[in-house]
Amino acid sequence: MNSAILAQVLVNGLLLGGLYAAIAAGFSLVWGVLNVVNMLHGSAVVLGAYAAFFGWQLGINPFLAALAIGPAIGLLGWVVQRFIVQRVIAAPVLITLVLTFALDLVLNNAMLAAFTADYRKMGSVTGLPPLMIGTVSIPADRLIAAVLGIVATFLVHLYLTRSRLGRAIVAVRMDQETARLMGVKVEHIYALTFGIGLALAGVAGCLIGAVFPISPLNSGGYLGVAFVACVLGGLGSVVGAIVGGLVLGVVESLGSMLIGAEYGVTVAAVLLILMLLWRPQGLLGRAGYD
Amino acid sequence: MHARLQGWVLPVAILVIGAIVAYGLPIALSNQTYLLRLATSLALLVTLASAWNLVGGFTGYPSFATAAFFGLGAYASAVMQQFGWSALTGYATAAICAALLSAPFGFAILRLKGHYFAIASLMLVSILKEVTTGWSNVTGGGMGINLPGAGGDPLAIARISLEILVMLAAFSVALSLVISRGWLGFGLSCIRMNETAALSAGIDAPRLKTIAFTISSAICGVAGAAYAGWIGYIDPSDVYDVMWSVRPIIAALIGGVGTVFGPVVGSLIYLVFEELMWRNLLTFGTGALGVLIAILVLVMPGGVLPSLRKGKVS
Amino acid sequence: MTALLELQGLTRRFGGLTAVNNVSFSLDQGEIVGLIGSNGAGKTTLVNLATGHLQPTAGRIAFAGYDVTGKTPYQLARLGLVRTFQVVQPFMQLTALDNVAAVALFAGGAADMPAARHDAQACLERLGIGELANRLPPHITLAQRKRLELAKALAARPKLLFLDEVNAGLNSAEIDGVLTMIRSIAAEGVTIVVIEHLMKVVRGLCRRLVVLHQGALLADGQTEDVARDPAVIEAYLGTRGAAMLEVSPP
Amino acid sequence: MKQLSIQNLSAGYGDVNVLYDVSFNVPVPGITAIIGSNGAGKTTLLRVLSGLIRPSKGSIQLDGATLESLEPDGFVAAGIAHVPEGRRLFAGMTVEDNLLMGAFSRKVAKAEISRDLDEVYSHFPKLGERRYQDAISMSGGEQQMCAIGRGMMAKPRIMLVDELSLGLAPVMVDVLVAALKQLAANGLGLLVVEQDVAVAFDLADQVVIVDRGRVTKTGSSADVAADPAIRDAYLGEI
Repeated sequence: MNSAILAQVLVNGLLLGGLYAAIAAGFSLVWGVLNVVNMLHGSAVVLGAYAAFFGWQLGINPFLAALAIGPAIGLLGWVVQRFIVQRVIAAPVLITLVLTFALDLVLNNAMLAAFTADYRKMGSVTGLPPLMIGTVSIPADRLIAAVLGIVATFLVHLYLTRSRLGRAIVAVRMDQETARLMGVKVEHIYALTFGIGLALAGVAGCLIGAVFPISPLNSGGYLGVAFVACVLGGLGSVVGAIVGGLVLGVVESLGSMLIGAEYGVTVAAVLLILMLLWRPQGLLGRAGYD
Repeated sequence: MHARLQGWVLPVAILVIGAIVAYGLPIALSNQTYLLRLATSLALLVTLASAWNLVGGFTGYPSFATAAFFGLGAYASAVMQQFGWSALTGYATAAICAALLSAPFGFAILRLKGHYFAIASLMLVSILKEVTTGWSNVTGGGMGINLPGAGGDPLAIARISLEILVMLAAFSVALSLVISRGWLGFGLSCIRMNETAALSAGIDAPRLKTIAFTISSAICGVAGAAYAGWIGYIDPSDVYDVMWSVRPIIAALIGGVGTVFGPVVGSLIYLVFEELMWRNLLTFGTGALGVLIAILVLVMPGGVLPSLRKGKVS
Repeated sequence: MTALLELQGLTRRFGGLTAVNNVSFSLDQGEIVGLIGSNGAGKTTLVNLATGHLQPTAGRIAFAGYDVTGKTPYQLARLGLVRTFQVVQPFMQLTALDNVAAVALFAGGAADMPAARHDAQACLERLGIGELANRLPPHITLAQRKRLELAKALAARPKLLFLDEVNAGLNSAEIDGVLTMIRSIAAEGVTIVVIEHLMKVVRGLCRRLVVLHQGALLADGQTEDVARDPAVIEAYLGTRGAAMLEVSPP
Repeated sequence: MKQLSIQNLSAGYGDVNVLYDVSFNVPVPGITAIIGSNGAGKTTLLRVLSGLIRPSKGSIQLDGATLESLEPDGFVAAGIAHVPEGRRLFAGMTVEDNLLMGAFSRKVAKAEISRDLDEVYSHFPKLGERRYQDAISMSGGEQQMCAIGRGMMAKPRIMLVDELSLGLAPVMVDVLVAALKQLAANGLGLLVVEQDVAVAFDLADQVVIVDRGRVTKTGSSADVAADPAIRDAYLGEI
């Protein structure tokens, strides 16, 4: 296995990792702050991808469309949390998992009914030739998508650490009752966080739609990615999601080359379980952080 | 002596009633295929829900691994029968395979808590599904397996399957009652309430949790084998469907997680809802199921029977 | 006579933070030792290491002559190395009797559940809360829950008992009650380590003090000497604390 | 005379009642200490006075505004800050971020907020030195300073402090007592739950004794200390 192929596989992995970061960041934020594992997350990514696809058919560039699609799906997230998830917010793990699983059944099957299961693909978005570095070729669309994925994630990180509401989100994550004592309305923060989480999923959907074929059947795969990258990076850590996404991207593309693409999920799943046993707080996370 | 004797009466009674129903019901329903199907589905759900309850209810660990061992059992039995072994050997292999995988895997992931454990257990389902699909020369991969016995008289198969699954359900409930009354159940409930304090009280939590997980998985494996015999054809996307993990949880939630008879009552109520829903919303089937589950979870997280064990273990 | 418990170079790090830093001391049968130090000095971490709840980064633990480093809490509990918790941790849905019976069954060597309940009732009566047998923990007072915690520790037939701030939150009268209980347990030959902030309790019980400061051993000696040690006064006791300790225990 | 007036307050958790008909006033400025054994209801009282628990009966008034039916953010807006038991600083955030969270409910210009920060740093110089350090990596005493500073950032009229000295080295408690006296001198009203009776009498000018959910005695610290019945029940240690 000479170095040229290895270099290409690593680059492909990193490009994939940029998208995975965007998928995982929103999921990790919701899990960290609301202690809710949002099984709906995969379908939200698919929804974003279809919205971008239909926009593309109307001639709108998916990367630009993400600026509108993200907030729109974020609003949907805000509504779902405020009127449904909030009712079981203090329930045990089992209840919130099964509830969001049921909501995913509804959203996914609605999309299957509306869009059918067959795959759709956008043509080249920017039309630029691939970037060549030595023997490694980097398709323009995939590079832009990966970079935008990481940028979107980092913007959320800045929001969390620099802004008043962002700081309140972290405060609610760390000690909800004491955040209340500071005058924070925790229910509003939950809805806002869930909205940001799904907005990021929507943006990730647009980026993926620009590069890969899409179908409602992918939602399980995206959810798996969110699980693994989020745990790799450290629960609740948005920056950790970037690291987790990149590591997963590289491991997956190496794995599919060495073992075969059909065992992709197994490679990722085994990596997740080993991570959970060895460092549940993630590569970056500090012990006892979550 | 009195308590010890009294302790065994109820579990034995359950097994006897189970045997009577297992023998009588197939004859009573003899050719009504719809009722036979409904009764067999109920027996299957009671088995899975009661087995899940050992881990999710008694021990308080939210497991989503039921579908993994259910599918593993179905394939273990189907593969054995494909190579000419009897159905009975198939069931034994299913139980052994499920136990051999669940013991080490359980011991590892039972060190995790809450969401982490739930996700790790859910991941096992996708791992086994992918490995089974990939190992096509043995499992037939995506094409699935037709069980040798499938060609026989469908009514006879339906009746035998009902008999087997009713016996399995009775065994599952009786065993869960015995466990709940013994030292194992007492230790598991201490672990559920406060694992740190349980460790300090001298409870070997890792061992107890693994025992519960292994018993539960073995029962699910045999249930998978029985399901394969009943349906006659299996493929990975059917037997490893996550719904096999979710339905038993919903049933236990409705009936009362952590109680012995909650899963039984919950299974009946859930199946009534599912049949009604399925009857008239065919096109949007799974979506409607999602709405149903969401409503059930939002309305009765506490469960019909007292959800958590109140007071001391009798 | 070998020491009952021997800690050698015990260290535990959490990432960059060294919570317990190379601590060594030993305890002999029948001693009542005070383990003091300000919040964050590493007292509870040390107890967690000694009782198996945490694995040490470095160092060795010997109990009754055997190396028990790395053993689990339940193995140590069965050997008689028992602890109470700083924040009381009862089994909320079990009655007081069954809380103690659990320990009697799994650590105290009771043959079966009826035997465990029998031993448990004896332990409750020993702590003066026999009449609370069928009450659930949420429905008894904090002082009674502290005695329940002591009863659970007794049910494990302890040789060494770590009492982690068992008096926190009690008023003077309640504290006196608990002190008499501790003395009667010690009188039966159980070695006791008292982790405490209340100087009144430390003075009343302990002839020997081990002082931790920022994870390291600051002092280990007779209570009167430690009370006059300038390093201890400056780091922990302050003038008021030292005065409290001056009066030597009865 | 400005004060927080508490009239016939009863409260509890579900059906378990903890506070029975509690009435007393907290003068502003000034320091009032609450003593009594745990389980007597001290912490529950503070949680009612910060809006975390809704009282079943009775009223809470500050400058004519009635507060008992408000959510915690209403209490903060009315000028009541709460320094919780165990300090409970926000992990994963720096000292400064924790202090800024104290000012969350104040919708004022950034300049004013940074002026308030400087005031806290002048009051607690050690916090200034460690402003960009993780708040929970500091020692117990420094964390208590930060928690008090966080309360100051809300510019309250009344500050509730739950268990000032619990778990702290006596030498640090002396520093914190001096700091609170300084705040009272600057016009703040303080209600401090204190388990160490000696510290309570040294700190407060008014003392309220709570026993099994009832106020058994209120008065100036001198009068209460002189009362023989109180002396042996609580003052055994001095």
